[in-house]
Amino acid sequence: MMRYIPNSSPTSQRKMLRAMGLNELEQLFENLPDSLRQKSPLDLPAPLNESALVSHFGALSEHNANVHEYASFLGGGAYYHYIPAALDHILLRSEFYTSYTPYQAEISQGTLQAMFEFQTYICELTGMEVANSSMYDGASSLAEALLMAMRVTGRKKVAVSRAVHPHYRRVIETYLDDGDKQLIELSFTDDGLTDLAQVSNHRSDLAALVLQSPNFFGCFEELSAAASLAHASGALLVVGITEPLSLGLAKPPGHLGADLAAGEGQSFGLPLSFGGPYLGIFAAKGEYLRSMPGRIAGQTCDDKGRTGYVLTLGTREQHIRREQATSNICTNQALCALAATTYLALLGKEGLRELALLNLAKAKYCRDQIEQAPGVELRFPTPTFNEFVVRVTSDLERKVGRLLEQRIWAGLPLAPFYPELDDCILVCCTEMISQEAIHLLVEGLAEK
Amino acid sequence: MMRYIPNSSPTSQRKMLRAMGLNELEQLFENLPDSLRQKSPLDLPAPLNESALVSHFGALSEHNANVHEYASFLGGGAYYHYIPAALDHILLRSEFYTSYTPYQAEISQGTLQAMFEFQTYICELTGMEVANSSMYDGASSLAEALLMAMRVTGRKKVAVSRAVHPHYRRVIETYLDDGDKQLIELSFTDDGLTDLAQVSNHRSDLAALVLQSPNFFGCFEELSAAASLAHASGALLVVGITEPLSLGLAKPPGHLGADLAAGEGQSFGLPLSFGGPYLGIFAAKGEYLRSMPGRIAGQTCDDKGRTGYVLTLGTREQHIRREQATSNICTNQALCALAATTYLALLGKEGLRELALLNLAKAKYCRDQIEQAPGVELRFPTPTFNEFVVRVTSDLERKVGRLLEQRIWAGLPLAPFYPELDDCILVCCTEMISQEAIHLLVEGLAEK
Amino acid sequence: MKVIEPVIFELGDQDRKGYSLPAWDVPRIEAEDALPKELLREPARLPQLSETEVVRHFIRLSKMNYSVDEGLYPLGSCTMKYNPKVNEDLARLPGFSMAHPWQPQQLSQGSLKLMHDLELALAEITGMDAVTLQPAAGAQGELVGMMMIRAIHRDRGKPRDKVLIPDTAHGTNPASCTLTGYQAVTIKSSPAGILQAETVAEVMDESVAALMLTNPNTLGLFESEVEDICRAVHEKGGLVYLDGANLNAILGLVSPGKMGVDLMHINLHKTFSTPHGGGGPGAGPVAVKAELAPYLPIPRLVQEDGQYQLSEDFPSSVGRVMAFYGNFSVLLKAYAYILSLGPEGLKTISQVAVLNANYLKERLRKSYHLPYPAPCMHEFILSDKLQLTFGVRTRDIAKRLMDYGFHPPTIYFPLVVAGAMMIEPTESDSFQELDRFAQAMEAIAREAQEDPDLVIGAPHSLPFSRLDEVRAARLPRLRWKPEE
Amino acid sequence: MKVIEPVIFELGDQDRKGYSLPAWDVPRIEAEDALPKELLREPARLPQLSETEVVRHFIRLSKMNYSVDEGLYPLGSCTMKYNPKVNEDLARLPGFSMAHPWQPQQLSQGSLKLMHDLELALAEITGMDAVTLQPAAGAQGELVGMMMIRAIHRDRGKPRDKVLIPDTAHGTNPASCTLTGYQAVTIKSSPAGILQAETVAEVMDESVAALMLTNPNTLGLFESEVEDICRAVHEKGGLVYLDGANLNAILGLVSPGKMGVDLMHINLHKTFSTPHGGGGPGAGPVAVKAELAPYLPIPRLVQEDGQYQLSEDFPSSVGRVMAFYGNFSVLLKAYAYILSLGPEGLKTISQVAVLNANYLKERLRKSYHLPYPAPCMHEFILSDKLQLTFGVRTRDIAKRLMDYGFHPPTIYFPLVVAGAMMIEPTESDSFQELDRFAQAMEAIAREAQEDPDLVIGAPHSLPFSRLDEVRAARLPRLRWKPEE
Ligand SMILES: Cc1ncc(COP(=O)(O)O)c(C=O)c1O
Ligand SMILES: Cc1ncc(COP(=O)(O)O)c(C=O)c1O
Repeated sequence: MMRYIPNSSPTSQRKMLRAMGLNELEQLFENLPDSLRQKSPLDLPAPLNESALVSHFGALSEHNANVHEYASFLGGGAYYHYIPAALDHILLRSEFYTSYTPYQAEISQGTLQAMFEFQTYICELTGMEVANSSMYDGASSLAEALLMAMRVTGRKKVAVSRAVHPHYRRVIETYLDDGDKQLIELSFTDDGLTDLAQVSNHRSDLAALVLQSPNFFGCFEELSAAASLAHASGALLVVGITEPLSLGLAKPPGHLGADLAAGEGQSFGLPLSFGGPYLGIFAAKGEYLRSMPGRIAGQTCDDKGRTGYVLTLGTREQHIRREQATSNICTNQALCALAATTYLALLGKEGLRELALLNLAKAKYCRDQIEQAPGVELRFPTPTFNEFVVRVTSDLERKVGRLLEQRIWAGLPLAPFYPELDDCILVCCTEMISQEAIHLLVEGLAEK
Repeated sequence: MMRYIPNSSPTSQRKMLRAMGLNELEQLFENLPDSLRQKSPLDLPAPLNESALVSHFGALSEHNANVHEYASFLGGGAYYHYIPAALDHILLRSEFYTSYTPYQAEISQGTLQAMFEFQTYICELTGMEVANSSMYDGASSLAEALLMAMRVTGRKKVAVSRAVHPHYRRVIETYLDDGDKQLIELSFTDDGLTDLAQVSNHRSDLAALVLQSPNFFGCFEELSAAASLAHASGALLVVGITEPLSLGLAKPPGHLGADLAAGEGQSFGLPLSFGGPYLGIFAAKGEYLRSMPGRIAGQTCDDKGRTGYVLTLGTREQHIRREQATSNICTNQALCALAATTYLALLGKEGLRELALLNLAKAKYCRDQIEQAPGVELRFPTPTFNEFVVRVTSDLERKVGRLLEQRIWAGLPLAPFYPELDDCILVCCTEMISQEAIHLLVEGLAEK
Repeated sequence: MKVIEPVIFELGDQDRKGYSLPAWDVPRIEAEDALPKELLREPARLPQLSETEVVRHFIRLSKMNYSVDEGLYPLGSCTMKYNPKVNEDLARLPGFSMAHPWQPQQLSQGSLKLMHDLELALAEITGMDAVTLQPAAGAQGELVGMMMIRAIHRDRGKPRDKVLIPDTAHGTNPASCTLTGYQAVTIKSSPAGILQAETVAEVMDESVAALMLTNPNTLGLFESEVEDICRAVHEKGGLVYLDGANLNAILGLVSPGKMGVDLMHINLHKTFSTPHGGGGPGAGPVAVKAELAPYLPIPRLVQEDGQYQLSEDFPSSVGRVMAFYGNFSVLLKAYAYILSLGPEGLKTISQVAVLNANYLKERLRKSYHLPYPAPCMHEFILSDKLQLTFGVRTRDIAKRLMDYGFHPPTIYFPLVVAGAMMIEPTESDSFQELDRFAQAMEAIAREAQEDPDLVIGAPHSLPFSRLDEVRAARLPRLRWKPEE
Repeated sequence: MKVIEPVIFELGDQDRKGYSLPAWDVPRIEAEDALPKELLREPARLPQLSETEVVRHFIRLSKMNYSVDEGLYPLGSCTMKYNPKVNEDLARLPGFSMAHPWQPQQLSQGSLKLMHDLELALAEITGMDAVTLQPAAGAQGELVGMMMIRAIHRDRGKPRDKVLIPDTAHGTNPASCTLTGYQAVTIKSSPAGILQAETVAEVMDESVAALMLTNPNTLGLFESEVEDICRAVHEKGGLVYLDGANLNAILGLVSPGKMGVDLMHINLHKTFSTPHGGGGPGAGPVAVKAELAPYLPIPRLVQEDGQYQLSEDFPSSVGRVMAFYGNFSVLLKAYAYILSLGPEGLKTISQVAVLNANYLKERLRKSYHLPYPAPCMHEFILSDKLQLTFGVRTRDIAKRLMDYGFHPPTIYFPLVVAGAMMIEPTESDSFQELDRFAQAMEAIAREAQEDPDLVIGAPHSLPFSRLDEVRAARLPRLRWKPEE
């Protein structure tokens, strides 16, 4: 008798078997080859009762530190923003979290309308014309954008900036590695920006030029210039995003010539949750609609003209087109998209701007402090949003270690990703960082 | 602009005032006498943003200890039982917690049917014929039961056992104190049971004999005998309950001659929550139905014979009968009753019995340990459920203090309530107490 | 075709299981090993369901309810406002929800400070001097208030036996009098819908212990003679009790303390946004002037050397009305609400509540009879006078509103208006939501004229048509029984 | 009369506010103070709503959805089982939900241990040797699997270009092949609905990199020739990928490891009860035999001196497919589920899932055509063959089920059955719920005969009749626009 399995009760099973003219459960499994049978019980821990389970997970969770306990200057693709309490109450509606992909539209209008709203939010924010209803995460979304650029252009080569998030680049590599596709890396200048000059070397056969803005160093890339370059070569400009909150202030990719925008939506109401589930965002110019991966909700009506929503353009997708689909994606991150929709609904136009401004102000304050302190400097002079690279002239590791003891995560050391920046850390200041923490950070990093 | 108040936005207000032909909000308040006006702003803390609010309450909550951090042998009317996780998910359904009393039946069937189910559970558990849908808490419910007994019998005197929860007795006193009603106390014997012999002194004019079972000392009272005595005097037997889980094993008041049963339902899925909200239970013999206080749901049907539920017998209640109502109760503890209904639904027949047995076993184990240890003893020899009184021959206070340092709440010292038991504590063992904690407790209380 | 959900007692099956209990770490026993046989029962006949079935049952039930989170819930006198979600989360912090009422007070300082600060805040908001948080609801607040009145008259050596109550008062007012042994004497309000000081003065004498006043009253009108009324009562040695159920109209605008009232209750589940929960739990703190403070229920919160404590050392106290300290987590939510809003926010609540009510009133008076056309406070009364011509009554209008996706207003109360519809939109509703409601009301007014049977037969779109309340009372079926 | 909820962009009003941001403790700036003008945008045109309106909007939307918590959700291949509530709570513990992916690994030992233990558990359940938890869903698991197959063939020095896929396979299988540059070659299953080893042997040659097999397959049948099939593939140097979407049928009963397959994915959002969330997030761990372990994605979990660590030091790895470590909180819920059930519980899941499916099948075959009458595993296929006589099609039956309060089954899949209805009840449904569903299906079968138009015109009881999918695709309106 298990509490999740009503018919695990012997009484119920007897009734059911009798109705089927059977005597015992085993009769249903007679066709399973004996050679494949699991003979001994699975070697797994004995079941925990609910109270013990809660204690066990409580204990595990306490073996983790968290951003409540530490002042965290960590960003790098995962941002600690305040999540309004109302949001989780929406996500905990059974109707949202225990339903499936809305294939049966009439009985799934809640999910469908929310998807339609999400797509609209993404279009408004990115300045693009169409958006899908989610991808797995920022990295895989960007990788799929490159595959799409190749489909659209019929070309096999993409140029990816080294200032794109290193993990995203690693994912792109993995997705592109079929022996046929070619990936070239564009280095960055001492301004922390992609060196676009290199693009001209690949004029004739580039499918896409790929920048991230703000890039991994927090710097805003020169997207307009990049767009001109890309388009002049017949390539698409693909813009990656890791911190979408920047779109509360910064001109969006769609207004700067981007053809595809793809990236991460975690900042919009998703908990850090040790890296996932997050939210892949995917948007494009309208002309590329039918090459897009992922599910899309569309408005339609019933025979009485009443507006409703359905999944549409399914001929792009695996369940209809199988090997000719634009992607293999099926289950995506729908509930995360709902979280983002709710988050954006709560913030609204002014809220989003104000929050972005607050992030900008905290980061500016921290930058200003850094600039004035001895032994630390801003590595790149370029404007940034809420993240930036700090060079620490000596003893970086020891200082970071000492800050850790003070319950401060000083930022992300860049050495593992950029050997040439081995004296640098990537520092992120969101609205959750206090002025006091900034002072402690700068003091801890500065020369004594 | 406040996030809970849509029309606090100036734009919205302008539109509305214009529609009413007004220019400013103040015009709506012209009839408020100037002399009553609040001239200066209220002297309250400036508003906290949501994140600061969460931090503030987090900090406050950490100035409290709790039963997760301490091994708690505290009972005495509030019991630490495990609450299945599913329960709170039900309570957080907007439809349940943000709706009002179901006066409009057709649009409130969820609440009404749950009330009907709750009443059935209470009848089944108490062995009584009718139950209402909740009272404020155990103490006030018991007090109302005495008022009802007086209405039913036309008598003004009640005999209340000193083995009834001391706070309940204090509440009864308060409710009865109109100069007209008389309260007499029955002492308890050295068995920890109410001395029923005294009842005979009040034969002719008793409205009710009031016992609690298990009583405050955890002892099962002799209800059958009490019923005979009460009935012989034309009085009602009113049985108070603080630990309803005992009904998972023990013969219920309704099977032992009780006329009214009233008490606390907190054990059924309500968090300790520093004492409230809890759940007043109220049940009676069928013949007294129309004298009962509180809301009652009843089954009925619509004009097509479809079964549905309504609030019924409203002619007992204040909103219909005003000064002739059986009580003044209006808002009660509906959501707590829903919690109890869900809890009992999850446990079911076997679960309730098994849980009661586990409590009994833990308490028995602890009793056995006490009996074998030097310098501690069971104060009363009578059978108990999950609570019992322990006498500590010396140094009670110091020992309790030392256990506190070991993160153990040793039980409730009885001195404040029973001077004659000033070397005693009331010890409660629920399913949440580990064997190890029992050992530590006994060790800490015993003579070294 | 929506399926009707069976009573839970008809669900499940033998030996199904919805629970998962903590493990036995002590020797397993049978009941007989610890208890004498004659104490033991046959197991109660409870149904046995899996967790899955239990969850589905209650989710299905929930879907048969309307709620504030869905839309306007215009129940007059009930203040069905939005219940902020963050407050639900705060109440669930283990430091609060897992705190035992008997645990050492020095280890409960967070809860005690919270209660202390809430008392201060409520005193400030009401302009009164001292507060008890113990009463579990407004009606219990009234009870405590009446007990205190009884106690002070006793102490003055002149017990009295009557309490004056205006004809617009809520039913709990007279019922609370009866509970405390007072005789409730109804007094008439004026044709304008308010109580006149004159009327009070006429009946006021030394047998009258108190007047219970609701301000704004249940017609949504401000009792503008309140000062004179209080004076008239006080002159004869009586006290004035304010039923604060309608406090949502005057937060930060009018100070009850200045009205002259001596004591009052506050419904935290109305004005301070704690959820109604389908009928509770609520909380009904009582605020009093200094003179009455000694009579407040015990335990009371005191502060000593920076430590908060609960003290019973108040010999004049009326005593205790709850086993512990009241509905603590409800108090907590109300306090969180006050801290979220701040002084300006509280004032805005009332301003907008009044704005919303007047906006709706001005629109609906075109379709319905408005017995009291004066500017209203947070609520107003319509009647079915116009619709009666077509045989359509208030109840019909109420039921028809359900078809339009709204909860009906409070109906047939207050008693002074025949066929009353008491409409309180609260500050939580946007003007769009008010417009949606007004459109529904207007459509029903048209239907009443053009197709009265449509309204009289409502509701039409729910799983039920009108449920038979008379039958329910005549043949009470108050619990499920096997094979009836 | 149920109101249609407007698009959120049509709600709210200028300067309304649904947020409450942390305070400014640094000097206030304007954007221009920190960023050059040409970088700045016009504010995005987002609607402005109060929290109240936002909550009501989404609550109203939620009410237009059907969900597992309401009842049977018999979507074949989707395993719509009950999602235990306790797991939702566990995922929200701050130690998990507030953990940053870049925080020091020595301060993340709880999460890492959990992932480690889950890997072990999944390896044991599947009978495989090593596991990656990184893929975000089944399809990404397939992708990773295909990448690993590509990598091992490369390392063997003989890249291949084809992958065999039975005609019953899910669409993600061929799509995953294309994504990895493989040509998908469809092979036919037998009239009995299973794949024959013979068929495989015939097409198998050295150009074939792998076979993708689903077992039990999407017809709900166990691929009883799986051992011979694997042998045939292996003989020619190919690998066998198992699509583990239907693992719910064989937990603790059959070991995929013994079948001979080389690698497989597991859909945690199916078999291991993590909520589907309206289409995700899920998780698609991949389990492999030892030979393939070096190719697993990085980072991989390693244990050193009792410390858990994420290591990238696996030179043969196919690389990374997610920015961090996969959908962590989904993993957490699956692990909690495994711990709650234990070895016996997992086995019971599959036993009861199969029992439930057969129970329903035996009953429904009396009213519907059952193309494969053999005992089924966790799901079975019906078709509309009998109803077609009356002009009633599978889609009509599906829509009519909504009127009976049920979600329809998966329809028109698998492709090998014309008018397929793919019914998977899962172990979460009681026999009463199965009976309710069967009654609805039987009633529809009767209606199809007696009143076909009723079925063809369904649904009738929802706020919409059938929504026009063709129109949606022809005139795509994929975002809200002002005054269109
Ligand atoms: C005017 C008035 N007074 C008193 C009460 C009683 O309050 P409670 O329901 O909290 O006991 C109510 C509640 O309905 C009311 O509206
Ligand atoms: C048989 C089968 N394979 C693969 C998948 C793809 O899994 P996912 O949706 O997790 O990507 C599904 C899911 O629908 C499926 O049913």
